[in-house]
Parts: sequence; C-alpha cells; structure tokens
Amino acid sequence: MSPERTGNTALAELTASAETPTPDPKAALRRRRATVWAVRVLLVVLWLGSWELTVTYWIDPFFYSKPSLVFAKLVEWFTAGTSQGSIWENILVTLQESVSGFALGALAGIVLGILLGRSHLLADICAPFIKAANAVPRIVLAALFVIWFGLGMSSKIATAFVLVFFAVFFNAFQGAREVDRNLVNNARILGASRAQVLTTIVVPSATSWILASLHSAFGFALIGAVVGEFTGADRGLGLLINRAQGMFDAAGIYAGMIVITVLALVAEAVLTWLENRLLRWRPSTVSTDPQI
Amino acid sequence: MSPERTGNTALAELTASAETPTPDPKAALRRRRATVWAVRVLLVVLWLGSWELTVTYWIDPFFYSKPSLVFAKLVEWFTAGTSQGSIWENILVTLQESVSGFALGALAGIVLGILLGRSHLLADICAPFIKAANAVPRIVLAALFVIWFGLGMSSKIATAFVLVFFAVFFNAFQGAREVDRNLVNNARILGASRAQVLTTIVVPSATSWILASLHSAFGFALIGAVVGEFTGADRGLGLLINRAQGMFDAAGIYAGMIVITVLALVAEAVLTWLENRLLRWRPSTVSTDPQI
Amino acid sequence: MDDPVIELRGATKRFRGATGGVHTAVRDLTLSVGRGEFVAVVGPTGCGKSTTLSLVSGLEPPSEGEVLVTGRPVRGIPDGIGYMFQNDAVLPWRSVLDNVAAGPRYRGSSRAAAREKARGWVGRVGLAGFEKYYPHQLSGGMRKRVALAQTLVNEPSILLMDEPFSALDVQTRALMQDELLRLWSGTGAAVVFVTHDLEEAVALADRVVVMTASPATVKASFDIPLPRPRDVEELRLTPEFLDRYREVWDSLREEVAKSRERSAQRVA
Amino acid sequence: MDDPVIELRGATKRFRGATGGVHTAVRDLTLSVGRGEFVAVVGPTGCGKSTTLSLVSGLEPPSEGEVLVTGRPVRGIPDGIGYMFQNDAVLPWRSVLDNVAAGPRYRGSSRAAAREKARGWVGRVGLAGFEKYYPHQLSGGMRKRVALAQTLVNEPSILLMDEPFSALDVQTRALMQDELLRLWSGTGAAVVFVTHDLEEAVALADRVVVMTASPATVKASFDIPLPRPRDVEELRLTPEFLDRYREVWDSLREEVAKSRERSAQRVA
Amino acid sequence: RDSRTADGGPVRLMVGGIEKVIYLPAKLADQLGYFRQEGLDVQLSTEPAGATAENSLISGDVQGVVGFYDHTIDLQTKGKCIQSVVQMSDVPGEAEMVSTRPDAPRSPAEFAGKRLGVTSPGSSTDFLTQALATRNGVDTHAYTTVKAGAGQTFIAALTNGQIDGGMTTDPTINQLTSTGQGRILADMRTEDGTKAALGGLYPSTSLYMECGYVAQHKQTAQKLANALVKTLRYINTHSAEDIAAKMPPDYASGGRDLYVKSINDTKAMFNSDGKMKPEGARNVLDVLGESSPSVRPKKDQIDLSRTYTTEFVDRVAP
Ligand SMILES: Nc1ncnc2c1ncn2[C@@H]1O[C@H](COP(=O)(O)OP(=O)(O)OP(=O)(O)O)[C@@H](O)[C@H]1O
Ligand SMILES: Nc1ncnc2c1ncn2[C@@H]1O[C@H](COP(=O)(O)OP(=O)(O)OP(=O)(O)O)[C@@H](O)[C@H]1O
Ligand SMILES: [Mg+2]
Ligand SMILES: [Mg+2]
Repeated sequence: MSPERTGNTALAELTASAETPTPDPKAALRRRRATVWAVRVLLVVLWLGSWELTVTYWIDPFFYSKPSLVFAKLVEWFTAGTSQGSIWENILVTLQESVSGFALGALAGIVLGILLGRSHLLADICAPFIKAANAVPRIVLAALFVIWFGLGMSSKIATAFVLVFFAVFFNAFQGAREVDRNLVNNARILGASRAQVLTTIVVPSATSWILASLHSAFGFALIGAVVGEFTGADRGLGLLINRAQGMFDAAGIYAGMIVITVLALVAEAVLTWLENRLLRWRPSTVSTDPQI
Repeated sequence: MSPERTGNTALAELTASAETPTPDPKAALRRRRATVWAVRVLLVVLWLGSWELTVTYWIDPFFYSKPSLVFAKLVEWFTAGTSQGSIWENILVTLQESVSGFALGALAGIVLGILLGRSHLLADICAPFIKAANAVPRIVLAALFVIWFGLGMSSKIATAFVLVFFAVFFNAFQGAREVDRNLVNNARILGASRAQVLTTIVVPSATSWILASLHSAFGFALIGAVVGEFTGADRGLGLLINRAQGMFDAAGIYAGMIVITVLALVAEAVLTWLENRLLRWRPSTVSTDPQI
Repeated sequence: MDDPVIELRGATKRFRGATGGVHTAVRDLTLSVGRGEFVAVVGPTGCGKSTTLSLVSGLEPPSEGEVLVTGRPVRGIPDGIGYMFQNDAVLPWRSVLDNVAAGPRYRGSSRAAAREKARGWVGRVGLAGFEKYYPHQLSGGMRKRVALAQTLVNEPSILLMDEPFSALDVQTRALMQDELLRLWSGTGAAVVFVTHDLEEAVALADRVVVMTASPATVKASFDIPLPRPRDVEELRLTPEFLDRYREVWDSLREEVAKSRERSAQRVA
Repeated sequence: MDDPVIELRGATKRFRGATGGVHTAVRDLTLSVGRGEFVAVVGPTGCGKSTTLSLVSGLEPPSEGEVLVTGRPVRGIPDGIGYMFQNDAVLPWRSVLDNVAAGPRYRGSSRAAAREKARGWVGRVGLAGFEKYYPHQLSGGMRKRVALAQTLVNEPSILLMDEPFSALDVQTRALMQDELLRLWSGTGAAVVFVTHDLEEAVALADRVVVMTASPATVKASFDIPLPRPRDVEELRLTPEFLDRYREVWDSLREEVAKSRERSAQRVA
Repeated sequence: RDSRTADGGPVRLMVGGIEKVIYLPAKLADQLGYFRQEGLDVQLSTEPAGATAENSLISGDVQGVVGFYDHTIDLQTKGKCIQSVVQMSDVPGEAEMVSTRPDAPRSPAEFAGKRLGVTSPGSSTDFLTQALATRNGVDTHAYTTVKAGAGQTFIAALTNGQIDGGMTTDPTINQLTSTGQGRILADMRTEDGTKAALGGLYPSTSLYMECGYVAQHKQTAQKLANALVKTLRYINTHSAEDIAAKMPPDYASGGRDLYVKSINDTKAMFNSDGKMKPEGARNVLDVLGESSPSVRPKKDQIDLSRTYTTEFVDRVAP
C-alpha cells in the first residue's frame, strides 16, 4: 500500500512515466476546462454582438437598449454613482436583504421540511396549509409585508424569506422522505435515537436534495429583495431598476439586471464550493460518467 | 398462493377475523384520517376565529380586514360578479395563463434539466448562464415581457413559464445526476441505447425529484400569472387584487388570495393523484414508517 | 427451555403482495433461543428467514402472534440487539472507520474513544489500511466486513446475522467464523445466524433450524452436540459432523424440492 | 490458445484511493478466454475480480494495457456481452416480469414478445407466480435470480458473472448450476464466472484461474479436464474432482494468507 | 404584434391605474356608454405604473394611454412623439401629505433631512416633490426620496413614521385626512393650490396617443375626444354622488362615503373642455427642467407644440 500512497501527484507521475497511449488525466482536465471557457466566452460574445448589431441596424433601442449603452451606464454607476447614492451602497443593501432572507428561509425550510418529511401525521395535517401558502402571490405578500413590517429592510427580508422558504421546504421534505429505509433501520439497530437518526442519516441523505434547492434559492432571495424594493424602499438595486423603468431608461434596467446577475453568480460559486465539500464522499463522475 | 390472493379486501378480512389484538388496518386508517381532518379544521377555525376577534376588538380592520368581510366579499363576487365581469371568467383567464405557463415551463425544465444533468460538458458550458438567468427578477421580466409579447395572455404565460422553468429545471438536473450508476450500467449491458437509458432509467429515477419540484411549481405558475396581470391586464384575478389594493379594499385583497389558494389546492390534489400513480412501485410507508 | 432470550409464539407476518393480494411470508412460527445459544437457520430462498429476523429485531411488527425478547413483548427495538442485514447498509457518506464507529457514537462514546474502538474492529475484519476509504471504493466482500465490524463493535447480547459471510472467499470466511466463535464464546450472547451454507451452519451452531418453504415455519430443529471450542476447519472432516450434516441436508432438500414443485405448479 | 474471445494484455486498473492516493486494483493482468470456454475466477476478497470483469465489459477503461474482445480493443460495451453484477441492479420501478423483459425490449422486441420470452425465464429461475412483484417485495435470493434471468434472457455470447449464486440455498444453487451448464453447453459462449465457492468453481469450469491478493494478477491457472456433460452433485464425490479441488485450494490458501499478512502488517 | 387598427376597429386604452380618481373620466365614459355612442369599441386595460403604460403605447399594444401629461415631454427627450389629445385636467390632482406628528414638516421649506414618499422614483409624484422642494429653496439631495407606493402601503408608511410626508392622490388623501392620520401640506387638486405650490398650472390627466397614430386616425381621435369631453361636461354638471353611482359598485369597496368624498374633492381638477392651456404646458416644462434628469439637459430643444393638440377638442360639438 504505502509505496502507492504518495499523494495527489502520484497519479499524474505514474501515468506520465508509463509511456502508454493512456491520456494524462490532468492535461485532459485542463483541455476540457479550456474548451468549456472558450465556448462560454464565445456564446457571450455572440449574444452581445448580435444584440448590438440588431439594435444598431434594425430595431428601436428605446426598449432594447444596447450593450454599449448598458456598459456605459454601468461605468457611470461605478464611477460617478447613481441618483440614490453610491452603487456599492445599493448593492450592499440588496445583498444584506437577500442574504438574510436566504439564511432564514433556507434554515426554516430545511428544518420544517425535514421534520414534516419524517413525521407523516404532522405532514398530513400541515401539508394543505403549506401548499396553499405557497400559492399566495409574493407580489401581494410584498405589499402586505410593507404594511406589517414597514418600509425598512425587514419587509424585504420577509419577501425573500417566503420565496426561499418554499423552494427549500419542498425539496427538504421530499429528501427526508426518500431516505433509504435500510440505512435508517441500520442506524436504529446500532442504537441511534430519533434525533440521531435525523442528524446522522436523514440530514446527510437529504443533503443533495437540499443543495439542489439552494441553487435556485439564492436567486429567489435576490428576487424577493427586489420585489420588496419595488413595493416600497429608499435604496437598493430594485429601486434603481424601478427608477430606470420610470424614466424610460432601458440601459438602466439592463444594467441593474446585470449587477443582480453577477451577485447571483458569486453566490452560486460559494454554494458550489460548499456542495463539493459536503458531497466529497461521492464517486467522482467527471471522466468516466457515460455522457447521456 | 391463490387462496390468499383474493383482492384488496382479503387483508381486512383476515385481520378482522383473526381475533387478535392486532389493530384492523382499515379502521386505523379511517381513524387516522378523521384525526387529521379534525385537526385541520380546528386549525382553520382557530385561525379565522382569532383573526376575527383581534380585528373586531383590538386592531384596525382597515389594513387587516376580517373573515366575515372577506366572506361577504367572496359571496358578492360569486353572486353579483365583479366590476370586470363574472368571477368565473376572471378565474378562467388566470387559470388558463398559469396552466399554459406551468405545462410549458415544466416540460422545458424537465427536458433541459435531464439533458444537462446527463451531459457534463453541456452542463459545464450552460450552467452559469442558467444560474444567472435564474436570478433575474421576475417582476422586471414581467415588464419586459409586456413589451416583447404584448398585453395579451402570452406575456403572462411567459412570466409563469420563467418561474416554473427554473423551479423544475434545477430538480430535474439534480435528479438526472443522482441516478444510480449501477442501474445505468446494467441497462447499457442489457443493450440499451443512450436514448433508452434516458427514457427507461434516468427519467424514472428522476421522477421523484421532478414531482417534488412540480409541487411548488404550480404555485409559482399562479404567481407568475398574477405578477403578469399586475403589470398590465384587463382581466384576471391578479387585476382584481391589484384593484382592491388601489381602493383600500382589504377584504378584496384577501378574497382574491383565497380564490388563488383554492386553485392551487385543486391543482395540488391533481398532482398528488398523479404522483401516487407514478410511484406505485414504492414500498408503502404509511403504517410502519418510523416516525422521525 | 427455560428463560429463553428470544421467543416467537405463533408469529405470522403478512405483506401486501403485488396487485393488492396478500402474501404470507411467515406463518405461525414458534421458536425459542436460549441465553448463550447459537442457532443457525437454513431454508429455501425466499421462504421467510429475513422476515423472521426483522420480527425479532422489532423493525417489523408481527401481523399475528407474539414476539418476545428477554421475556418482554417487542415494541420498538429491544436493547442489546445487533442485526447484520442481508444487504449491507453501510453509510455511503462515511469512511470505513466512521462507519464502524457509528454504533459507539450513537451509544454515547466520545469521538476519540469510538474511533479507537472502531480501529481495532476494522483490523479484526481484515480491513486495516482501508480506514479512510468510502464504501463506494470497496469491493463487495469488503463492504460486508465493514457491516460485520459495525455490528460487532456494539458487543450485542443478541446477535442476528443474515448471511453475513456469503460474499467472502473460503479462507476469509473461515477466519471470520473462527473470530465470531471466539468472540461469542465468552459473552453468553444469543445468536441467530441465517446462512445457505449448511457446513457453516453445522460447524458453528448449537442447533440448526430448518424452515419450510414459503410461508416459513419451523420444519425441524437439529441439536449439534459437537464439543466446543471448535476448530471449524478440522471439524469439517469428523464423522460426527458429516452425520449431522447429512441429517440437516436431507431435511432441507425435501423442503426445497417442495418449494420447487410448487413453483412449477404455478407455471402450469 | 488461438482466436481467444476475451484477451487482457498487461491490463492495469488504478483508482483514486482515499485521501488522494492511488489504489491499484489490477496490475499487469494477462488472461485469455477462448470461444466456448468456461473460466472460473477465484481469489481473496477485495483482490480485483469485479474490477477485472468491469474491464472486460467495457464499463471501465484500463489505466494501462489492452483489453480485447473478439479480437478488437474494447471501446464502449462489446456486442453480445452479458454481465451479472455482484450487487443486483434490478430496476425498482419495474415488476419482475418487466425487469426480465428489459433486455429484449432494448434490443427491439415487441412488448408482447419480450414478455413472452421473459415469462419463460422467470419460470426457469423458479420465480413463477412472482411476475407482478416489485423488487422491494422480494427476498435477497429472489432478487439475485431476477438478475440472472435478466442476463440470460439476452442469450449473450460472452457471459460475465460475479458471484451469481452466492445468495441461494444449496439446493437452488445446484439447480441453477445445472441450468447454467445446460444452457451454456449448446451455445459456444465464453463464460467468466467469479465465485468464492471452490467446489462450484471446479465443478463448473474448464479452467480455474486463481488471482493474487490485491493488486490482482493471475497467480495460477488450473485446467479441469473433467468430462462433460457433468452432473454437479455426483461429480463432487469423485476422486478426480477432489484432487483438482485440493490443488486450487492450496494455491488460493497461500494467496489469502499473504493478503492477511499484509493487512496485519498495515495494522502494526 | 402591432395592433394599430384602422378607424373602426377596437381601440385599446391603457389607464395608469384605472381605480384612481384622477383617471376617473376613462372608466366613467365607458360606464356612461359615451364610447359606444360614438361607435367606438374601446377596451380599457390597466397598468399600475405610468411608465409601463407608455411602453405599451410605444410598442403598439394600445392606441392610447390615460395618464399624466408630463410623460409626453419626457418621452420627447427619448425621441418619441406622443401627444395629448384630450387634456382633462390643468392641475395634478395630487397633494403633499404630511403626518400629524410634531416633527413633520410644516412647509416645503422644512423638507431638508426628511423622508418623503413618492409612488415610484421617476414618476410624476417624484418630479412634483422635487419641484416643491426646489421652489422652496431645498436642494433635492437634502431629503430622502422613498418609494412608498400608493394606497395602503403609503398610509402604513406615513402612520408608522417611516416617511414624514409624501405625494399622493385620492382616495388616499381623503382616507388620511378623515382618520386624522395626515394633513395636507400642499393641495394640488385645485387651481389655486397648484399655483401656490408650483407657481403655475400643471396639466395632468390626459389622453395621449402617438403622433403618427393621431395623424393617420383622425376619425378615431375625434370620436375619443367627443366621448371624453362629454364625460368632462358630465362631471362638471353632476354631483359626486351621481358620479359615484355610475361607477361599478366595487370601486367603492373601500367605503362608499370615502369614495364619494374623494370624487367630490378631486372633481374640481377636471376642466370641462378638454383643452390644454399653453401656459400650463410651459409650466410643466419648467418644472421638469428643474427636476427631471432626462429633461434638464434638453430643456431648450423641447418642442412643446408637438406634445399636445387641441385640434380635436376644438371640433367637439358644444
Ligand atoms: N415488503 C414486502 N412485500 C411483499 N412481500 C414481501 C415483502 N418482503 C418480503 N416479502 C416476501 O416474503 C417472502 C420471504 O422473504 P424473506 O426476505 O424473508 O426471504 P428469505 O428467507 O430471507 O430469502 P433469501 O434466502 O432469498 O434471503 C418472499 O417471498 C418475499 O416475496
Ligand atoms: N471506485 C474505486 N475507487 C477506489 N478503489 C476501488 C474502487 N473500486 C474498487 N476499488 C478497490 O479495488 C480493489 C478491488 O476491488 P474489487 O471490487 O475488484 O474486488 P473483488 O475481487 O471483486 O472483491 P470481492 O470478492 O470482495 O467482491 C479493492 O481493494 C477496492 O478497494
Ligand atoms: Mg433473506
Ligand atoms: Mg467483487
């Protein structure tokens, strides 16, 4: 065993020195990553290019703006600031609202989802209420929240919360139901209390379910914050977009959307990192997974 | 074998005639269902009662309305109609929008989710775009859709579509990734083509994932339709609520929400029926599943 | 037998079969296992052996009849029970070491103590060096041995084992058998050991129970009065052993033939 | 051997082990299986037998060396291959009948024809009457037999079997063995049969390959020149059989002991 | 998608909040059947935000918008020609409300450091607030603009003290004054009040349409003008009760008295001829030139004559 156990570099070395036609997996990975990025960049360039061209030559930039204008708007925001203060301040406000809403909503969704997922009686009783609540339009709720919680941050957090909560809840619920009964039985036999079954079997089993929902949930949290800001606010990216709408400033609308999108991608990167850490025990599927 | 195989009633009969302390499972089920309904009704009554009482004696019904007023409003809508025509017409419009958005969004989400879930290269390339798109606030999109698709039904369907699509996509994607590799390998050995692996292994495996997302998705479709109607419309439940908001008609707001909620519950019942049919092969977990 | 540790009294277990029918897996089963007794259970495949174990473990309630462990009717999982499933149920997200340490952790040991204990057991089942592997990185036989260590580390006073050694090569199996006997001999634990290997059954057990074809009930019970401690490999060639073996074999063969016949009838 | 159906030439398979290390499961393995040959593979648990089969089946590519099936290097899954996994991989959402019918359906049979064919095989593995059961309603041995029928219904010309009978009782196993031999004898299919049961290996195979402890490579290969057709049960008592058995057993015992020792060293 | 139809087809009108009393003539004309009498098939839709309504106009989904006149000027800076065909009001119909708390501003000169609500940033209420502030020597950066919406959210914000004051319309004004939760600081529902606050008129509620459409569909424009001027005359010759009775019952769902009172208080803002007063248009440009970031740099290039026409209202039979 020991001679083979020389860390991560060993594999590359072994395969490199072997002088067989087997491809070097590290180089393959590098190549692959390069391809992926190239295609991505190409797509973005294509998209922006065709947008710019069509708007310049064919259609009316009044509605569709164009990338160069949007870019100019972004530059203006980040250098000269916006009509409602520094762009960073607005970003910070929206981010604070959505992160809080996300954290609270995800926590509540996970806890409640897992509890109801494991208790059939509770689930039977509560299910219709939760499903009904899920159908309440958030835009109406946002208005109610402004009335209940005021114009401050809390009403936006509440809006983000309800959006995140339901997205996470349904997955946590199903994830808790899908747990392999064999594993639960084994744990019980090994002496696990109910709480221990929950924490050591149900939660890890439901992890991939929960993580899947978290991927969309941060986007929802951002949306919640923006909807809240649309309903009533004094700062934030949502208000910035709303102002642009009011002033027929299409470039401003798109610029605001881009800023929000970038926020979402950053959050996504954090989540992916977390996912890779939490699901380390999985067989890696990169190289040998059958494509489709 | 055959004497025992006398259909569904056999179990009840067998256990009933056995005169042992083992409880009759059918009666137990009935009792259980009765309890569940009793608790549900109790909860609703409690909630409505406390709402009515607090509003009557303590707080201002201006913001919070009260159940009796909401009920009166509902009665009015269903008997006298609304200012924008019969309530049924409005329901039909909203329902049409959300069902179309739901169907299209779910289909697109399932197909794309499964395809990307099974193709790592495609997923790597597309993932950031999809995640970015998911963070675009729907309320802004709704405004854009009105510009792009006009004021008719299609802009509402589009709003419902984007809400549903992402909810379903992320689950279908993860569901396709979580497929047991053993099953895929076995199918390939047995001679399945890629398409067959997809239809006979991946899709059934991902079913519980997809169904979980559909539970929240119809709610989202309704929300999308309502948001679209908020942005601009001449009929629909969203408009009804929007008008109520503008006219200080708290009862109208709540009445509209209740109608939407009931729609969602009906859709939910349909989905649950579908789920039970599709997942018939599962071990039934009602009686012996360890509670938590 | 006075003061049995495990007692099944007319236990019956029915399942909802396919297309709404009722499938009786175990019918009217009466069986007692005394303190410190090692009972091997053999029977045709699909007869109801695993179901019987799940009744004793409290994971499934009987449809009729009574199941008692240490004199009390089984409600939930009785204390001191260890059950090694037919399909290994190791936790995929835990390394070998942490899988084996699960039992002690559940029962309140500190992490360090649990790991220490687990390390010993990982070695004893021949997996030293694989402590940090995840189950998907192990072979079938290795996973089975993780499950074995996971069960034994708890030092159960009632040990239910469902084909524990079936995925092991002859030699490893012999080693594990010896290890099991060595461990068991001191403890006074009651063992119910399901196996398809008659040699194994006769070599290890105080008593071999032969089950009837589905639905299962006890067909016959054979005492194996071979002296202990036993060396499994040597024992195998003694005439006493062969006699016993022949006896059990005849009984079982009859049962299996019956089950075959029935299945053939069903086809017709 | 000229014109081998399966050929491994210096095949090596490495896995990424725990904590980033490299684990070599199979090292420099060279092995040929001829047309119509029945090769049994035995070896200590965890040595790399299943890995070898997955190389032949095309499910895993070798890290080094070459794997050829019917003379061509393996890319993807070779035609005519049947592989019965160590862990049954039956589809939980299909009934027994539809599970067995999967192969013919994939290969283009109509639903009715596939079901008809499947029904015969369900009966042949002794599961008549259970056609409509779902896998979770079956016992371990029954599930194995579903997997067996699933594999055989395709009438593969290369048959890889990984401990196919380990969960069956002695009698059912003997029946299945006879059935397997009967089916195979006519077809000229090449069989690679992994087992831990030496008796089974010697009784069934033309050749028994003993593998070394991990990483696996071929330690020895024993021809079994017993006449065919064989009656497995009778064969077991003939002196030729016992001689062969003893030979293989000695070779294997040495290997297992080595693997043990190494694991003991690792502990120290 | 361009549903611009020939004369005679259905005409789609978008109202920037159909339930708002300031846009009452649109629904009232429909209820009185005046459109039908002109042989028009008018379909009324609603969008809560003025800007979205204009977007629908420009994209051709609707043929006319009932909204604030000032958007025609804003849109001209964006290269769009939109013109007011019927100018139904010379005053905004809005009022700056303040809370009754002691620290609330007592005049626009005290706006500095306060939080002032508007329905939406970039909307007319925003511009009016800015005009009020600048005319009273307060820099627009000295106070905080808060989006408080209208209706309940506005009232909640004011009573909770999250805004010190704000620009809104009826029925919100009446709801606040009747419950004593708010006070009127500047009443722009009347001509006098508007002149006092803004130093001139501020024409607001109007039916505006695309210049090109108007040029091509003179008949339709004329019929619309006929119907709406008739409605204006109706408003001026009838009591609030009568008007309220003509409206769909659920427009009064916030309370019949409140609705009648709101109409009564707002009624005065409507003129009876539908004609734009040129000095009013001039004043709007002055106000926007001070406050709107898009109009300010282009103030001198604006051609006011293209933002409205009296061609059709002049021809309405007396
Ligand atoms: N959940 C279930 N629903 C319906 N039938 C079941 C269920 N579980 C087991 N059975 C049936 O009960 C019978 C006995 O199953 P069991 O697993 O106890 O057999 P076994 O003796 O352990 O067999 P093996 O030796 O193959 O493991 C089988 O015929 C099986 O079909
Ligand atoms: N995916 C993997 N990652 C890392 N190591 C692996 C992986 N798959 C198998 N191994 C290792 O390869 C070795 C051989 O495994 P394999 O399953 O081939 O053994 P086997 O001979 O079939 O054993 P058994 O008789 O127990 O089934 C084992 O030591 C195992 O730990
Ligand atoms: Mg079993
Ligand atoms: Mg193996």
